[in-house]
Amino acid sequence: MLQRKIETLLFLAGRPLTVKKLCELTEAKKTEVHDACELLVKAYEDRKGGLLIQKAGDSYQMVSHPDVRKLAQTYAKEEVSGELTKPSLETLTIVAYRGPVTKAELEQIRGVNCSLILRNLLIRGLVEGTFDKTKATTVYDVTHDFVRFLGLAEVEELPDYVKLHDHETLLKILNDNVQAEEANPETTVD
Amino acid sequence: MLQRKIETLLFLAGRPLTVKKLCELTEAKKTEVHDACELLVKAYEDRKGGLLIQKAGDSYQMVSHPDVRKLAQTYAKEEVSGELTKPSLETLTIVAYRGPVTKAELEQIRGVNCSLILRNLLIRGLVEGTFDKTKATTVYDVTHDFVRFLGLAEVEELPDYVKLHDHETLLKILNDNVQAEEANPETTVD
Amino acid sequence: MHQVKISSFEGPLDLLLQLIEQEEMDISQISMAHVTEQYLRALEAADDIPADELADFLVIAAKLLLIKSRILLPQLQVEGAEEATELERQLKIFKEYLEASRGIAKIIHKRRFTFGRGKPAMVIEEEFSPPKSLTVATMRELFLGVLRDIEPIIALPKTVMERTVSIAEKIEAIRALILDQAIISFQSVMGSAKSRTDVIISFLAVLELVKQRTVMVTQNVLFQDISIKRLDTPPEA
Repeated sequence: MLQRKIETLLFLAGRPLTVKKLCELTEAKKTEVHDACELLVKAYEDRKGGLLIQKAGDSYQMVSHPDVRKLAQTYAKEEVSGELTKPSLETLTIVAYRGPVTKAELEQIRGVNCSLILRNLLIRGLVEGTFDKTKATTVYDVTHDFVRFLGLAEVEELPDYVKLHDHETLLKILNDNVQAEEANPETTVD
Repeated sequence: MLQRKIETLLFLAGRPLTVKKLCELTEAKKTEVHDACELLVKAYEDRKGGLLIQKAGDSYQMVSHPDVRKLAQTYAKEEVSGELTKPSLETLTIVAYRGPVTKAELEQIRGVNCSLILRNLLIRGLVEGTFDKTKATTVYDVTHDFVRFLGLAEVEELPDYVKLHDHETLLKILNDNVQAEEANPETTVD
Repeated sequence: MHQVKISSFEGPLDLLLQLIEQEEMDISQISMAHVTEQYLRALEAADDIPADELADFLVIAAKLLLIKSRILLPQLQVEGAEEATELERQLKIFKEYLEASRGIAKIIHKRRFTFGRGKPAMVIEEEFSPPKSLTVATMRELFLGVLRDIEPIIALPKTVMERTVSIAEKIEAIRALILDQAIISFQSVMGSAKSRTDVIISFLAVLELVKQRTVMVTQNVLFQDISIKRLDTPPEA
């Protein structure tokens, strides 16, 4: 029943709804809502109908299926621009894999100040920021607009997501590689 | 494939679409569209999900399932009432002081995408959009209802209107001085 | 002399990675040391680096100098092993995401876009519903708040410049790391230094003079036209 309710709400809204909002409206627990949403995502994928349920961060949205993109684009009259500059794409990639991520973490990975690029992505609606009370700073996530851009059900479907999502995992993989190299050194200075 | 297309269109429209309109959009024959629609009606009935495809006269519409009618009503009420968030109030205020203003200008001022907030303000009858031929885009203003609600005859009566409408800070961000300024850095080691 | 051929680069790590890959080397401290001079030359040649990124390029330049000095002059027993390892790790992580971004570009290129509905389904009727507690005084406050939020963004280039200057402190820290232990060794090393190490040696030499407080160094453009002025005040004991 909860699944049916959520399906209705996502249809009516048309826009993304957060798990929190869905909990309020259905008067169900967070874990229940979350599970029901995940089942919906799966069910819509398996159906191969004209629609999909997409996940981005903590919210879900009902959207047209990528297979009917042309028709949907004509009808929605929405301009979709695939043009992203290299720095924008780099930043988006890190936010997609690492989100929720802080600006400091982003800058640590890219090695450059990201204020203006972030502002640009926020304005384009590809990234959104929320204040994280525990970290006492803003954390960034990709939006539904970005997921819609990819045509995936959720960012977790990105290649190598598990490896690149978690910093510790990534460090471990990189360190293991370093150790392997050290066991078999190729030392040539200039 | 035709069924998938029709399903997508009915979702995107969110209102009834005539068979004629569906024929135009899908470039299919009337009998084909009719048959596909009937199959969709049946499929949605059998699924017992949160949605139905309903036929009324010569039109088809995607609607919420009667079983979840109460929830649908709650949601509909939610959309148009309930407290406005601070970002919404901010956007409303900018439209009031700065209107007529484009979505792009609003976003430049606020530094985030404003699509959903604008949508909400439009639904609530607080803001209205008109197409500006010169700018070839929609410009937004607050509605007369809202101005009256504030107890004013016109927006120009807002406190400090003249000063804030063309505030220097506002003009700077709109002129996008942000990236233009090429600094000439001077590194002094002492 | 090795010719540097770098078409365009988006940031310091991007440049560094391109140089290493051009040499067909793996990411390591050795390969980073190997391309240090090329990095500095590429930086010198690029006059279009935006002011807001110059500081970031300088940070990496300083780290590279540290790594190079550790490898070339092991007798100095320069510290900073941790910082060197950190840059190596940072570059490897950057490379992972750079490759991932190419994957994302491919997905976008397939143009499997999806679309949502701009407005609620028709069952929801528009209805005038104003925010009940909103007053014109509140609106004025809100608007002033918006203006306050914009100020730092307009001021951004200026803060970036201040940051660039603060890199001097970063280099100062490295100077301390290297020179505190190495002043004497340097004077002997300098005489024999040939072109391969010219850049690092002159850099370090200048830092040494700075350390002795006999000169003041000013630099208008990165690694160009370093002007050295003798100070009138006597050196400290």
